[in-house]
Amino acid sequence: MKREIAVVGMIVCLAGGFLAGWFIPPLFTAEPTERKTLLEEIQDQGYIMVGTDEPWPPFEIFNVTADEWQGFDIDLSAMIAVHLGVALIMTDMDFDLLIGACKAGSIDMIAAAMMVTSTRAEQLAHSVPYIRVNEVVIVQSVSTINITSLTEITAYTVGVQSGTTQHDTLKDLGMTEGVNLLVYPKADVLMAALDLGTIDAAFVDEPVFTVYAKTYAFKSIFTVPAEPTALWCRWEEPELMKEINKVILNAFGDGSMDLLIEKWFG
Amino acid sequence: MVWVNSIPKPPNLAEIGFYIFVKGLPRTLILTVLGLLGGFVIGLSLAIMRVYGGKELNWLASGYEKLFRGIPILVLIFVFAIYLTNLYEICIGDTCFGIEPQYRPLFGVFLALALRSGAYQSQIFRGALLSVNPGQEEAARALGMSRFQALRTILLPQALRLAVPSWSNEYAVVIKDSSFALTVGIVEMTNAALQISSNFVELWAVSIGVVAILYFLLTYPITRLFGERQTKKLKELGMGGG
Amino acid sequence: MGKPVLRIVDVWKSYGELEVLKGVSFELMEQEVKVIFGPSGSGKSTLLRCINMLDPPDQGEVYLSEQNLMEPGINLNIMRANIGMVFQHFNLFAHLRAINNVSIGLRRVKGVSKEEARSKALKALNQVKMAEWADHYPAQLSGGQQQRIGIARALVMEPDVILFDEPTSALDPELIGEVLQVMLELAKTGTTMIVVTHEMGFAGAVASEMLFLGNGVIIERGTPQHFFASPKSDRVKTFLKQLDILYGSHKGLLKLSKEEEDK
Amino acid sequence: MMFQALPQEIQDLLAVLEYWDEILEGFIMMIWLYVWALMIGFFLGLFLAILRQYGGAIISRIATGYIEIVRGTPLLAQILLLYFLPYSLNIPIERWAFYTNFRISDREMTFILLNPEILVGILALGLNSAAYQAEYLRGAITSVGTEQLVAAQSLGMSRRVGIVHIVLPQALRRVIPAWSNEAAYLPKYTIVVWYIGVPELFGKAHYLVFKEFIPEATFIIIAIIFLVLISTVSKVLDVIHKRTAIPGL
Repeated sequence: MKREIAVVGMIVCLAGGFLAGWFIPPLFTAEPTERKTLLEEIQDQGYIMVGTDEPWPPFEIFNVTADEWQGFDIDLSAMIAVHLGVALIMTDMDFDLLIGACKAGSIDMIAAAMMVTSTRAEQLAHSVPYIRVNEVVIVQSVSTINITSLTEITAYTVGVQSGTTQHDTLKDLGMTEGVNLLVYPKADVLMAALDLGTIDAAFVDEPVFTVYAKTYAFKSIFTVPAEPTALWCRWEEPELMKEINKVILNAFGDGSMDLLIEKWFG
Repeated sequence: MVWVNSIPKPPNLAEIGFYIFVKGLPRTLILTVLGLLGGFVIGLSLAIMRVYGGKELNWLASGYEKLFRGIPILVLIFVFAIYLTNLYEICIGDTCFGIEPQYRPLFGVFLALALRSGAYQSQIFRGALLSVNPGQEEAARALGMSRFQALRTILLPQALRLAVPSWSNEYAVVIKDSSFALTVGIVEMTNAALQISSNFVELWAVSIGVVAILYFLLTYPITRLFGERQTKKLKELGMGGG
Repeated sequence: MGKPVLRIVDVWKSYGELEVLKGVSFELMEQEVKVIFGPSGSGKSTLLRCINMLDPPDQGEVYLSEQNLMEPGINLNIMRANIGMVFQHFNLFAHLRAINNVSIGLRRVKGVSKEEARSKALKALNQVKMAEWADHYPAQLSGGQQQRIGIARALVMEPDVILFDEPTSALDPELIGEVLQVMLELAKTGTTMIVVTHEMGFAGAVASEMLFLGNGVIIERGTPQHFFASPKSDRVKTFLKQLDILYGSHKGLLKLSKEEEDK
Repeated sequence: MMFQALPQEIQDLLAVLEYWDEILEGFIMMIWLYVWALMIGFFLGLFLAILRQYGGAIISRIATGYIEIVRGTPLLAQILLLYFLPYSLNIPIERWAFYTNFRISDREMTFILLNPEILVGILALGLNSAAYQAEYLRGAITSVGTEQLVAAQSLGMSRRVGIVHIVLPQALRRVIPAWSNEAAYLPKYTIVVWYIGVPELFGKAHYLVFKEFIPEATFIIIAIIFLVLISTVSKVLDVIHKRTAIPGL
């Protein structure tokens, strides 16, 4: 019996230590003297983990018919993976969690049509911007809503995806979540809600609107120029960022970026 | 063919079911089985601590139960799956039980499910241990068995049988909770259904409905078989408190 | 004796394959006490449940004050209020205090006001010598006390007849006396009762007629004296002998209760 | 030197707590959903339990079917299905929202009473909880036993009166321990409504994560809120149970 109590006690101590480790990390944060860079680690393990938020076509979507990831960001990530000589593993999660996950090290890089903003740049390092898209306010085709400035949209009920720059913009305009601003974690729920009519308008990236307009009867009523879009990884890994930038700049140089843009936005 | 330029023909009902099954079932089953087993080990140890341990052990175990029964599974999954690497790098070093980074979210979800299920299973086993007729232990001790021997050879075999009906309910809970793994991008059954609906927006309700039916088919027969039948069998054997 | 309160004509009842009652008939006059006894499984309890239609008979007729209970469309609930029942396992309402256990029937069935129901219930409790326990919950009372409240619960509805379903067989020996005492007094005040019991002393003291039920039919009927002195059927003889071995001589008991009555 | 700056962890926690108005809004929303879901779940569950126990062969089957189907399918699927039901049936939805504004110190807060998403959330949670509560209630009704109903009928009560005045009062007392488990743990499942755009505690947590990028601190705070809430609810229910206890039940 004593031995059993010891075993059980050990389990409890493990669990306790686990929690203690959570709350008192400083005790353990002795700087490792020789640390492998993420780049070396990626090449050691033979794959790169890229975080994204599906669906956000044409940037990223999982095509169930072809059983593969597709989209502009996916192709770009694949180019980087080829350049590094490793496999590409896509990880799908909610958009607003990507930055935290990347900071925590769950993913190596973010490729999720994430625009460059100063608050994000405080957290993570961004690559050379690879595309610049507009943000659009969209409504049902039959809708009579018409606006001449973005502020006027606050008179209606607008849906956005959680954690996007659009979410931030509208919140800054003084809209209230649940009253006239509805926040959805997934883009397809947002689009379905607009079609259903539970929201009057949605505020999204223009290419995304273009894709969904093929299925739904939507129209764009106002266009806002937006920040450029880039790939992101941790500040502590400049080696990896250097390689990422190299790939993007090469793609601009040899025209493959133009081909990509033609393929997905053409 | 590029998806955005030519939207393929929407799949029919059978194809949706097939896709969800082939794509999602393995992950759902792995998570459920591992979560239940992990929870079993934790739950049984906790239950024994609560019933036979001293005051301190009892206090520890019930504290653990309160903690993991009180935190939503979504938050648990989240914390374990996304910040696990961070945590391990801080606490132990650069390795995370030697688990490759690509499997860490899966491992995190497993941990969340097992830790949570452990807290619930502890209650199940504690109830079962307490409902074994107290005369059984007395009789075993009267034969000269030590307390541990009595527990292992007489009480636990009976308690585990008594726990089967509630345990089959716990199976249904874990298999449904495993659907929250979709928030960290693990493609289990619900996520597979969401993938279909993100490809074919008009199939929203259909694919969610199909996945609901699949869950029902996975849970109902088992809870039925182990729940009601087992209860009846136990009654015939005359087990359980009297 | 007055008119028949209860008339049972050729009652048949079966549960699936099992035939429990195979044609039972008898009449119960006003102020009469009938004792039904017999081996277990002979259909005694079923007969009582057939009488108040908790388990309606398959065939036959039950008349309460010349009103046929088997007639379709009759309001059984009102009829049942006129037939009291006392159960083997008391079946007191566990969530109600003794006084409310007694008064709930008045309030919910007869629509009596709260105060009136309370005073009537107190009177009934007095009758069974339980007035001082009125504010206790059933779980706080002994079996004998619970059964006395069960009797008061039936009594307070002022029924035409009270059915007793082995009222003492679930009680410890030392508690039987107090319940039988209450029942004796009820019988003396002229309450119409049908009692299923094996307490032969009680039967001998109060029964106007005893029925021996075996295999779903009335095998023999007669006064207590007839049964104790010279029962005709062999089955009755063996059964009474077995009771003798179990409880001692019923004649002795009979004498005892007679003496008590004389005091 | 050591005390010049607070540790990073504390700073993180404080940075998140700066958004206490958002957290409070989410918390109130959660409680609001919880109370409604629990109430709907209780009354519907009671109804289902009675139908399952006392309904005829067909009605009892229907109630059983509902209970088993709801218990056998994930809550997330139920909520999404319910939200898109009008969409699949081509029923147009009018936009509406009832809300009140109020100020606490310098923060403007909004408490939303009802909008289509909250309505769906309340309905889905209530319908889901009803199936679970029905099972607990049925267990309690079974444990009261048929004899009590027989005794009630022998007094002349109708079946309905017997069920309402004799069986249910006892069953409701017996169900308290099991039911308080369900009641205490229901708040955990309200977070799923975030998927259909209800600004609930979990959604607010996501918002804070993308505002401040401190997921660890944010989720620790959320977890603590849930822990405190759930232990308070179960403690209160425990006290109520002890206070209202009747001997023998």
